Amino acid sequence: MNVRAATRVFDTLVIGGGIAGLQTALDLADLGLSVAIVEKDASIGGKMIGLSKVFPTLDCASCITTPKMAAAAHHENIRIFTLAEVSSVVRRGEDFTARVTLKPRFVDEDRCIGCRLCEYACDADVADDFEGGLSSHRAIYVPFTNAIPQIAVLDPEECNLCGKCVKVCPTDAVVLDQKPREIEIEVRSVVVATGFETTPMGARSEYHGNEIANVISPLTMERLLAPHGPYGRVLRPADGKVPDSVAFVQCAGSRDRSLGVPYCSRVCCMYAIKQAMLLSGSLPFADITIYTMDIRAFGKGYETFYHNASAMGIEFVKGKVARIDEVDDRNVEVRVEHIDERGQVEERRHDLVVLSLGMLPAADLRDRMPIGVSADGFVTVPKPTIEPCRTTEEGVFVSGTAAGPKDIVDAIAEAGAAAMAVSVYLKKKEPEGCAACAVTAGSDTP
Amino acid sequence: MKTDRILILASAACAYPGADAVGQAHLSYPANTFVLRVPSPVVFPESFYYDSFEKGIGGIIVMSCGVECPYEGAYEKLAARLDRVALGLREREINPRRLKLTSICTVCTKSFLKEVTDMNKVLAAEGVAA
Amino acid sequence: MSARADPTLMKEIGLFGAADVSACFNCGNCTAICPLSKGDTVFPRKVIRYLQLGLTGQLEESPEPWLCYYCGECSATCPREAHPGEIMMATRRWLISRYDWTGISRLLYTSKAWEIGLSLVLGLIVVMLFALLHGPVVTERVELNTFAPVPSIETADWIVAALMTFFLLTNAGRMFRFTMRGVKAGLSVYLSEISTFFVHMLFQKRWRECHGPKIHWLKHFLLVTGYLTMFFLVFVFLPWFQTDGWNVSSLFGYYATAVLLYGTVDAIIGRLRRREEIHKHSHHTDWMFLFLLFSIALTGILVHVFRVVGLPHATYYAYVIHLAVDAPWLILIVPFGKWSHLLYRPLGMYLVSVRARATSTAAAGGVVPNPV
Amino acid sequence: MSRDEVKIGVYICHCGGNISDRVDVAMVAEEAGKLPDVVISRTCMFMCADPGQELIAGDIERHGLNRIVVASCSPSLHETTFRSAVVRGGLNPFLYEHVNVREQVSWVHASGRDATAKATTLVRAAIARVRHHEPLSPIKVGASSRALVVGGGVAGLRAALDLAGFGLPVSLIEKSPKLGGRVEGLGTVFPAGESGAELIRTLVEQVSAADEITVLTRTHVTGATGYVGNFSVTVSRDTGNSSAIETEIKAGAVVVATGSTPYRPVEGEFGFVRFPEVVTLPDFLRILDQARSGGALTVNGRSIRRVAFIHCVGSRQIEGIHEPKPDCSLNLNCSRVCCTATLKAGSDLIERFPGTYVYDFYRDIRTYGRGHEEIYERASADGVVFLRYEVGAPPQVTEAAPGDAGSMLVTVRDSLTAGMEIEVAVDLVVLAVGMEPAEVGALAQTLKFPSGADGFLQEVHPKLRPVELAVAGVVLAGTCQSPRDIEESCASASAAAVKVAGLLTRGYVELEPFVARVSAERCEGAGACVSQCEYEGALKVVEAEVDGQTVRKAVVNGALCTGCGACVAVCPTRAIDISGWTLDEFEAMVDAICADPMEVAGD
Repeated sequence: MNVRAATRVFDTLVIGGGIAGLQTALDLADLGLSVAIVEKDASIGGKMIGLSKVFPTLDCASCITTPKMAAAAHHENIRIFTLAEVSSVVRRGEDFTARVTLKPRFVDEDRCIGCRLCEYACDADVADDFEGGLSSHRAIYVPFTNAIPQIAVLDPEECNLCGKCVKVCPTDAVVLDQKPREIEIEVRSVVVATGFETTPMGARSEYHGNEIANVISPLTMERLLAPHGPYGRVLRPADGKVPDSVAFVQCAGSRDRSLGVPYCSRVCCMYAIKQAMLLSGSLPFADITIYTMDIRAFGKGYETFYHNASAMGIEFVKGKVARIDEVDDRNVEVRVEHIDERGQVEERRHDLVVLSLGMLPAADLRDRMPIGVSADGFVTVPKPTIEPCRTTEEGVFVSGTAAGPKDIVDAIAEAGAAAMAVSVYLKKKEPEGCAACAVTAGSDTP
Repeated sequence: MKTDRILILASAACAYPGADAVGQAHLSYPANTFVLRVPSPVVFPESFYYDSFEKGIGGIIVMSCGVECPYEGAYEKLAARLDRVALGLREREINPRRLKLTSICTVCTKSFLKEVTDMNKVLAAEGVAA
Repeated sequence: MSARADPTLMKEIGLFGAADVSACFNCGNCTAICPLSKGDTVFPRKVIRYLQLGLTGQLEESPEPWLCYYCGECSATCPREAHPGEIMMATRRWLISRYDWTGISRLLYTSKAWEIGLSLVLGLIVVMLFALLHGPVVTERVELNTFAPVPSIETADWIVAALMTFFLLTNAGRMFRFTMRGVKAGLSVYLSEISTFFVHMLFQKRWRECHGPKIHWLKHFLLVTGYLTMFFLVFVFLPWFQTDGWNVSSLFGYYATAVLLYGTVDAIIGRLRRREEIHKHSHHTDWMFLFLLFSIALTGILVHVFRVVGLPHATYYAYVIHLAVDAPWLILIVPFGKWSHLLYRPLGMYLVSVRARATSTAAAGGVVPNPV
Repeated sequence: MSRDEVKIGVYICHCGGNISDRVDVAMVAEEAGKLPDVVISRTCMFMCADPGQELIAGDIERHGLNRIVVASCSPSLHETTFRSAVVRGGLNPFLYEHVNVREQVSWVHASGRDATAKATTLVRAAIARVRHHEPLSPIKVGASSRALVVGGGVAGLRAALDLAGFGLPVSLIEKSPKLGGRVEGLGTVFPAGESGAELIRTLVEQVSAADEITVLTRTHVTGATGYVGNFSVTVSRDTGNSSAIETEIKAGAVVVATGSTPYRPVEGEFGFVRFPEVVTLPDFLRILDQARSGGALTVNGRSIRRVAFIHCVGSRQIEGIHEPKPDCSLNLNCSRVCCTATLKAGSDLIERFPGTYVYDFYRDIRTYGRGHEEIYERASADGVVFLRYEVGAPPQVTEAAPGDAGSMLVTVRDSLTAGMEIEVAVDLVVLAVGMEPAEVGALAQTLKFPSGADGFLQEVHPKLRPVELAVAGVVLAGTCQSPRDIEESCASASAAAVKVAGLLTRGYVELEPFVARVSAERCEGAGACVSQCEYEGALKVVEAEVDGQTVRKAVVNGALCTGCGACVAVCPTRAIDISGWTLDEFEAMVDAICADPMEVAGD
């Protein structure tokens, strides 16, 4: 891929290469429109590629995500910029100019063949964020098995400049003095698909999420459950013990005004139930408890999924966990009012506790582009009912969780809707043309 | 020659997704079952069934879409053919219960399991271990 | 027989200072965060629930509001910002008004005008009584005991004390009846648990189980010691205490006024700043309580200072004002107002332990089948 | 193709453990590798990921493979994925065979040994079959650029507008006399409190202004034929004077937006029908919408001061607890919108008629969407009192004694109050009824639409192809697929529209090449096949000159043949077959299945 040319022209800029951004881009590209995907990480795939399996079908997440990633990567109308961040989007007449910062990868994208020889040669170990910090990778590494592009990236913070990678690279692709570069992308429309981050583990001090090793985030649990994850099986982080008792604490980062997150994050009930089901598959004798205020299994087939989980013996306790403490043997104690016919306060011990964190917007674009953002931090959608993907700015659309928490099914549906809205908008701007005539592939396409 | 192997001829529109649904629900059934995906089981001539038993297949379950069949008249033709095959099996001294025609929809997981269980019972009665 | 929901109680409790009862969505966080909430006495949610449903009877029977010391942790962590701590506070006010058969409590709590008006009337009565009945005014030197002879004051003291005790005891009797509805306990059980009452009254032992700094407990404990000291000085040792000279009882007087002043000033500043949960919400009765207590301490000091310095008029005026603020305090706030928690709280604790003992005895004796 | 030319590549997917947890994939690959003509036999963590796909493409180039077998998940998920990888390697996509070792092996067999043995056998069968595969080309047929949208509710309107906005001609049919569907009767709608009627008016105005859209109201489908790109749908238009006009609409694709209907409680369910004070939520919304604010709400002349709302009526049902419908079905699922709609109705009621008391009987409050939790908070702030019931102990609705505070009593074991039995007196009981799919009718019957256990139309896959029906060229919009709110209905409608736009802009569609073909050598022109064929014009016997003699041969029209295979079974000379699904292939697979895998292992 050639990323040296200064200016590029596309029909649409999609900010974010997660599942929503990819789906929007694919739908647009299938209509013959040219699309630039700008992804801040080293690989596209977003949060979904890090998940183990997905509800309610229990398909592996990779099996859904990777084909879409591959399809985008191979699509003739799509250009992907990774390690790239949009620093500003400015309206110029009918069009937009986006300034994009290409962060240094320290590896020449055109030359790297993804052979990983550099990775094998590197001595510096770095905690692997993709694996929830439970395992490590080298300072120069291919982000993960299914990453696209399959190109190495070097972490300058952790590199000890030994130069081994430079020596072993068969294609001389390692460039230790790479600098950040700015490029401009000219587009006729923009889709914000910047996605979400989870509520911080330490958001609620009574949960001691950052202090107790056996209190983990749901994304870490996803990695523990993924068969190709850090341990290849479910062990608790503090001491590698196989947990006999696992608890999920719902609404640990949502529906809580004391955290400043009053809204429901929409996915936590279902991912907790899913993780509980997967756990009971891999640890058949473990006791699994889900502490919850309301179970929100609202989607197609979700209630049956929830019902099956109950039938499998997963215990649902109604009550918001108030306090989590570490007790003997690195076990974890939760205190909760069990709201049932007995109505008692219970202190229950578990080997491992998962905080079902909520969703916060991943990017605040207010200062970078002309776009309204609501009090909850998500992109404002002025008419959500009948125009769910339109933003306050004409020509700028939103896709997926950038417009509020959503599960994968809903995010993908909305991504398609965003693509439709974009194409109708572009059509209106060009009354004489047809979609096929409007194709203006990246100007630097060889 | 008689084995416990069950051949399942599953219509691509209904029964095959139905068999997938059994998997998606993580239900369980014996592994002596071999599902062949076919556009419609109407494609098989009578000889296909006789030959299959000859080759050593223990039982055949034809899982069609039934009246929901996306192809005009295919189910009726299939049903008529299998009636004839049943007679032919009797002539050949093969227990006609080793051949079963059934309709399986895309979510008929319970019926799928029942058919497999029933056929295994037939085979067990025939003296073939399931 | 099912309990009938009554939608009006939520509005009623609002008059006592709980604004957010309906905001609660029954997650149970408040109950589980509270270290005092355990076993059979779980709160605040249970109390909030009775309020939401308007279960007046159940609420009257609940000793739980008296078991809460309002550390505010429940309010700080409430996901709905329903202020459960303040709801408990308001429920205590409501309960005081329910225990009170005269209806005065209700007037004080639900009407600022009545509270201020009644206080002023009582103060004026004191002033008028002095204007009409005071003893000779010695102007050469301070002779307080001549101006206000101890026997008269003591008589008045005892009248007030008798009234106060009568109302307090009859109200406590009602609390007892409400709380012990349907509970059968023998006299021996009552006697065996009696120490609970005094331990909690004197030391607020349970408060120390609350999370967070123990300073709130300490401050309150000092305030109670100061208050009780003053109480005994005035009601039991008045002839020694109210002298024109200095004696050893003055030492106790110094201690009592010092902690009362410190305690009230500290609370007033806290309530003005509204930083800590316990100080975020102030009902008009809270202000009246602090104002009167602070005034009592301040005027008491003034009387003493003027007397020691030798300013007869100032001493006599200060003394009249001192008693004018004492009157509403003793006649309104003690039996009908916030002060009464000094009695109800340990009584509640006592009754809970009696109830628990009675239930377990009954269970052990096979009278009531063991639920486990 | 002669045998020595065949070079087979076999790939076994771990599926990240989904398969490899049960199946010894290395052993399967090893066994496959021992078979003749298998040049490459590998395993891979994720075959469908880019590295897996590139592996296939690369191996084809490196090793000259000309047959590919992948054993992974169900072909419904990734058969096309691997076909495109095969194409990238420079091979015809139909020289590929897919083996399902996940849904039909690793997920259904508990024993790893059995699963491995079966997977090995299935891979052997696939290898036996793939030898017979021949290069095929899709059948390209011209497509109508018109889209037919069935249903004029909010989803249908949205889809029609999107397609028209993209420049495609649209026929929008609606069975009732006017466009708008159910949204019109909802009063104000969440999350923002806009008027439903106003929203519909906006959309209908745009639809009327769009030249591309032809609207037919009072019109329903009576039948449909054809296939993607060339559907022919007959519709009947009720003219109002007992005669109906039948028309035929030719369309390249169909958007199904037939919507849903509210569940109608059976008589006696929470006192429904038995007491006039018991109404459904849609009825109540209509009453509320038409009432004038202030004072007390009046229903049938009675003034309403206290109202009970009961959630989950006809939703989240459980076998053994709920009474099934006459057709033995239960609605197991959540109807998704009723919680927020109910809470909003409660708030609206109190705010518009101050002094009204509202009780809300629920199982779980599911205000999941953006702005929905705020509606729950608003209901709380307005003083709605919530009571929670367990599924086995629903609230009881009975008549109150004369002179009570209300005419009805609702009694419940309230799990929020430690199971205490609580009773409330009310003037009106509102049942938050669930959603049921509306009757799709002749369209679904003639085009064979699949539906799920819940009766709603079933998409191919909720994430991979969420708006597409298994019938190619038919997409789903709105609540015909599952319960959803207006926002979600519009999102799915636009997502459906974008698929149709992608399909119809090219002017042609590619059909699968799996149609009948005749071997000229073997065909003797007996015509048995023709008598079996149900598709007019798909198969006929023609006379041809061969070596100076007039012979009769069967001929297939690929665009009309559906590939059902009815002709194949009856040919006395085995001259006719379905491309890609030949009898030889099936027989080869049966042979492979019958061969004892243990014997093979000992080879």
